[in-house]
Amino acid sequence: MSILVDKNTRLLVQGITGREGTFHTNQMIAFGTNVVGGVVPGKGGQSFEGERGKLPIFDTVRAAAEATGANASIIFVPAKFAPEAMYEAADAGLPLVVCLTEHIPVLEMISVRAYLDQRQTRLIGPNCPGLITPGEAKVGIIPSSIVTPGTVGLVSRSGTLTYEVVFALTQRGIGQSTCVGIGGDPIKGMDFIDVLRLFEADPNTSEVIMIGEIGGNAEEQAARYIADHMTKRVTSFIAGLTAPPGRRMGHAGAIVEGKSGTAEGKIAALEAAGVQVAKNPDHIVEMIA
Amino acid sequence: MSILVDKNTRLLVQGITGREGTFHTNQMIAFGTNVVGGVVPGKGGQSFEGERGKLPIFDTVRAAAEATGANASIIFVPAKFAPEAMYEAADAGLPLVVCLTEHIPVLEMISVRAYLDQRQTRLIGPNCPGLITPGEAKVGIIPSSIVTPGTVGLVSRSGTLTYEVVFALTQRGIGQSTCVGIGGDPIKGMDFIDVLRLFEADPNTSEVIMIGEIGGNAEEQAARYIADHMTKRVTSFIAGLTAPPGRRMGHAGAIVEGKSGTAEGKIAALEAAGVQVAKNPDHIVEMIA
Amino acid sequence: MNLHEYQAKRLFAEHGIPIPPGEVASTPEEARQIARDMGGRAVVKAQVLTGGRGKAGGVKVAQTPEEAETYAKAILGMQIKGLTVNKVLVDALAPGIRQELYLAVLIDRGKRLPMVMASAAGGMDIEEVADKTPEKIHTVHIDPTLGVRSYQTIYLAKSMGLPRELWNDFHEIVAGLYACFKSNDASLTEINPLIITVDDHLMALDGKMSIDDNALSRRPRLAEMRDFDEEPEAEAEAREAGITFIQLDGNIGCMVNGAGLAMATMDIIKLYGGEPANFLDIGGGARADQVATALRLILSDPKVEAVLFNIFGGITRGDEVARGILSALEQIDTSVPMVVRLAGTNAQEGLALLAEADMMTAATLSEAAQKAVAAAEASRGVETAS
Amino acid sequence: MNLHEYQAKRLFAEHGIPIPPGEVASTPEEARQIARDMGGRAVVKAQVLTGGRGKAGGVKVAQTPEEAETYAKAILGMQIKGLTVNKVLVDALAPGIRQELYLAVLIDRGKRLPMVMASAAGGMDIEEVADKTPEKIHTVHIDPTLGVRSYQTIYLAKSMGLPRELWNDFHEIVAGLYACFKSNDASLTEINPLIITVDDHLMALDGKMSIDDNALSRRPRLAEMRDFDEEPEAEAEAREAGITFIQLDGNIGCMVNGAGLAMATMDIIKLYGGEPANFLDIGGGARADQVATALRLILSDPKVEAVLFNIFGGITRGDEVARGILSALEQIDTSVPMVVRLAGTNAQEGLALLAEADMMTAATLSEAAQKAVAAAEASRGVETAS
Repeated sequence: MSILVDKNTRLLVQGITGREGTFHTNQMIAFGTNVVGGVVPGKGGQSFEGERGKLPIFDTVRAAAEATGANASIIFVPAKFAPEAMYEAADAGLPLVVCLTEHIPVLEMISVRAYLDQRQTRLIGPNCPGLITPGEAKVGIIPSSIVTPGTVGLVSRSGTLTYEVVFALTQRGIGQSTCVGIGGDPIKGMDFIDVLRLFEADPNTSEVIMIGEIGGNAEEQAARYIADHMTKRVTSFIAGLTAPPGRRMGHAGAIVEGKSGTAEGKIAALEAAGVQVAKNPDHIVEMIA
Repeated sequence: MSILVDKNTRLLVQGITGREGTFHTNQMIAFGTNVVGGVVPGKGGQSFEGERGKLPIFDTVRAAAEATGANASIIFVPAKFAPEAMYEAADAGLPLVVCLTEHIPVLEMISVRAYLDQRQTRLIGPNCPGLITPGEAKVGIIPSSIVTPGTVGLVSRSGTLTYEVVFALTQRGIGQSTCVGIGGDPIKGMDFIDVLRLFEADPNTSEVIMIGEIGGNAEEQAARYIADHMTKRVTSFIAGLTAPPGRRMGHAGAIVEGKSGTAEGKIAALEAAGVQVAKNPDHIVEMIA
Repeated sequence: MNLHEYQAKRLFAEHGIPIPPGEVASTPEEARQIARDMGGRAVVKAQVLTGGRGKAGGVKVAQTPEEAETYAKAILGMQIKGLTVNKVLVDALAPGIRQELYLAVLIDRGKRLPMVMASAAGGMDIEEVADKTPEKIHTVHIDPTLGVRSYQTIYLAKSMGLPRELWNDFHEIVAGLYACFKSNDASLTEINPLIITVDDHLMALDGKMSIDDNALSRRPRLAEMRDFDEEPEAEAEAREAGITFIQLDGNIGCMVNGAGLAMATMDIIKLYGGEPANFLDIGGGARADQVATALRLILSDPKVEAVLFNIFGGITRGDEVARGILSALEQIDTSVPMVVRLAGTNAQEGLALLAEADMMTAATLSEAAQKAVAAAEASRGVETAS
Repeated sequence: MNLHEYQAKRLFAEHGIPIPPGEVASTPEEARQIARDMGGRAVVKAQVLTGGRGKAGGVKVAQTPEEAETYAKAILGMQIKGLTVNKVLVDALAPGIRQELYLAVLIDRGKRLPMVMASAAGGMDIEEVADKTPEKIHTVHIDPTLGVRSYQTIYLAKSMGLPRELWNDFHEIVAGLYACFKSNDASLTEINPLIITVDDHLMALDGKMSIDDNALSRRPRLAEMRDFDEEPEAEAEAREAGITFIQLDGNIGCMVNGAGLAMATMDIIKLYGGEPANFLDIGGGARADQVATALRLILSDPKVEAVLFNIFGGITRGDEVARGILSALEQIDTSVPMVVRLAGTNAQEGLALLAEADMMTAATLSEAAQKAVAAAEASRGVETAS
């Protein structure tokens, strides 16, 4: 048990022949993910020569899904083509799409998200490290070596900060059910609430760690959701207490605008919802151990 | 009890100063409908001089809803402006919009419907007579004199054919919970299934009459829905057994294309779902009496 | 509203779809001239708003301008499924055909989206293909906010087995056909066959296009394309009077308010042994002049042996309709028996007026239909006897 | 990326929004000439990418061309919030102002839609208006597939109390501002104030526009508008090296891979008594040359008393990063103490390499931060002592 990805995940890789696509496809397969094929327009019929064997390449996601029974895809294509790849995956009816691509314009993502909202497709990302269910499947680039199976669910807007926390858990022998990196863009697919809902319903998740950062109000909304709907313990860390207002801190979504999106506001909202918020990510492990 | 409209309906009339708008607003008020105001861009601040008193006119649906607490609107504007009126009503967050306007192009309705699907607004129509809950509220143009309160729910793609059946019920003393005319256009708001679902859930509806016609496959889908989900008895009549293929029988949606959309196919599907289908609308009353 | 092949193809060409050079001729001489201007060899095609032109001899390949003239002479004036051919399209003969494909854009009501339908089995009746070999038909749905995406045309091209070199051209044709569909408020744009020529190009050999009648008011250019010669005169007259009228083959004429009720009335006529002679929806107002026009149209059909009026008064008042019928009858001299059924608002008053005028009345639709069928039989008996 | 007022207003004008006639000057003489060409009276406005120009004396009304020259002389070269004024906009003086309004288009993240924000309380800080009198701010959301609808602008106009005669012009301005927003991939287009002149026209007196950095690659024209003079040199250099660098005021420099981890590192430095001197995300690759550039940028700030490296090896391997740091240090001569914390893939190998080179290392982020703060204090002690 876990959320979103597991042994039953049948994964397509959109952009499998690119440098990143090739490297991480091999990594995902090595982790045990059931990668069933790749999609590269114009290269249908060719094969992906993986480290552990060949995979079929298709021209379109739909043809790939029809041939392989795929139920998820991961997108490794440049920003210019990533929206098209997301439309295609959603149009093919895949229930889960993970987009790692960064630098997609916000107005593009507004259109993509509106398109997805009319369909049954869940999107993780863009500009995210993907997700991983230790012992079952990895769809993304979270380092395989830092995870271990267990019952702590983790959801985060950040990449390496997530790794930091996950690795600390693993070092202390605290395993994870699923770790989900939702990405740092302002308009994205699944947000904290969507993932929290799944963790709450997942019998194998005993408690949740939520890692937020400045910008937007997803953490405040999550706080309300936690107060109203979560029975499982949530522990949190919010990055950016020292970030100056008006400056984008790397992520397109990480910016304090006026009085909104501050770390202080987010921490206060979470604490009011009964969430323990660590001042230091190193302390999270102790707080839940 | 009833569906969609009742004593709690607070109705706005979009296009209240037009000929149709004025006439039917007076009719609806006379029936007992709580009409709370009208909307005519540029005429905000003026009054509608109704037969039973004045009503405020607003420039926009949103301003009207904010001022009156309206929870429904009915649209009496020409086809050229009707899509805009539907967008406006949905954008203002009204939970129910009834559009009587006919001759709206199909491609326009595809856009309107897609817009509505992303929101919480239910649309009845376009090109429909609206709906009526006897003794409570009428939102549309179904003649007030032909209905009487009771427990039979009625849903129909047609106008006068509906009146025919409702009137026969009333003459035999069989009252109606709500009568809903969903309209004869190929792309519309609520379809049979949506209304059947509400009737199934409505404690005051004991059984349902469904009146269909040739064209499309809404009746076939309804048949599947009835078989799978309806516990209440459904009785039906399908118009168009004698309609020749390839000719549009008045309604934009009433056309047999190739082998699809025939009355025979619809009747067979409904009968297979356990629905009694009358050969003659006059017989429906006897079938349910 | 349906367009002629030549009209559809011109609109296709405006959206970048390759079509053979061609011109329309109304006389055999014109046809010869066009064929000559195009180098001699040509296809002469009847322009008529129905299918089955080929089987009816309405499509001929001419090897010389003189042959084109001869064929045009034979085709012009020809009757195909009751419609007269007034124009022929003279198209340059396409280069050799390697393969015939099918391509169309239409509305999928269920998904509420435009849909592209493509098949490698072109050149034949697509309904038959859909029926017998549904696996040969490939579809994609178009989101109007996104338009045709290349992954969709790649999917279709691959499914149809199109060679890779034609994918780009195929994409342009699909995108063009959809743009043509959208910008003209079509309910159908169809190319059958879309051919692959021996020199590996795609070309639309035939074209079909239906326009959403509700959109004609905002597409004046298309409204002007309506071929009035191709529309039965009675239907055109009805349309202008705001009445929906469709001529059928039966013996009982009917006049009803509302499309659904009109269909139901036809069905009940049949149920009681008659055959409906028409579909006629008089609309919501049912003014006296409309009633008169409608009645005249019904009676202009010599097969009509009885007329059934079925009016459900809602907004429409029964007494007003009765007066309309009476005033119409003053203008029209007829011995065809009529049965009037009025219900709803002021039905009693209306029925009283009509009874005074010695017309047959009925309380229910069933009764009205039975009376009309009986009256038709009686009038037939009279005619046979006389 | 932010645009200058003059750039924003030119783009607005391209979308039909009325702006006062005006030109940009880089010298006082140019300013005089522009003012003279416009009839003498003019507003001279500092073009600098920050707010509060007025309070800083960067906006002056000149009654004569000579006065315009004098003001331009005073303003050009002025420092406003640390930025040097290199250009002034010389605008014709607007006709008398009847009322100042506020109008902007921005993204509402929560609703995931562009939003139009309007207020009759223009000419002041809109955040203050929003804070103190939120009822004076009116908003509508724009569905990108529909664009700005007239019912939306009527709602705004009515809510702001705009006279009926201005509704049409207001609609055109809102629609233009949204079109400008959309076609330039803006994250903000703002007019403050939008004035009603004494002769009852609407005009954009000031303009502000931010562009989505992620869209610059598809908007080359906007990318060219970037004012490199206005960007701190270090940040521009970082951007070109693919590093995200933001200069801050603290004493501990830091170099981190990943934006979230970089922020967390800054927070922890503060938690243990230091102040972060910068935000620096070295990105995913962390190549040796990038590490070197990043280190040089950090050390170019004289306030930096210690540097903290925090690298979480995932795809990035710790030993590679360590080699990058070592090779960077070969190129840079510095006595600033450095603490390196490596975790994840090949962290042990990396730490071993660094320990050999006699660098301070740490196992956890907390430990690294504490060591860096202590080292900074020690180095300050050394400096004070020396």
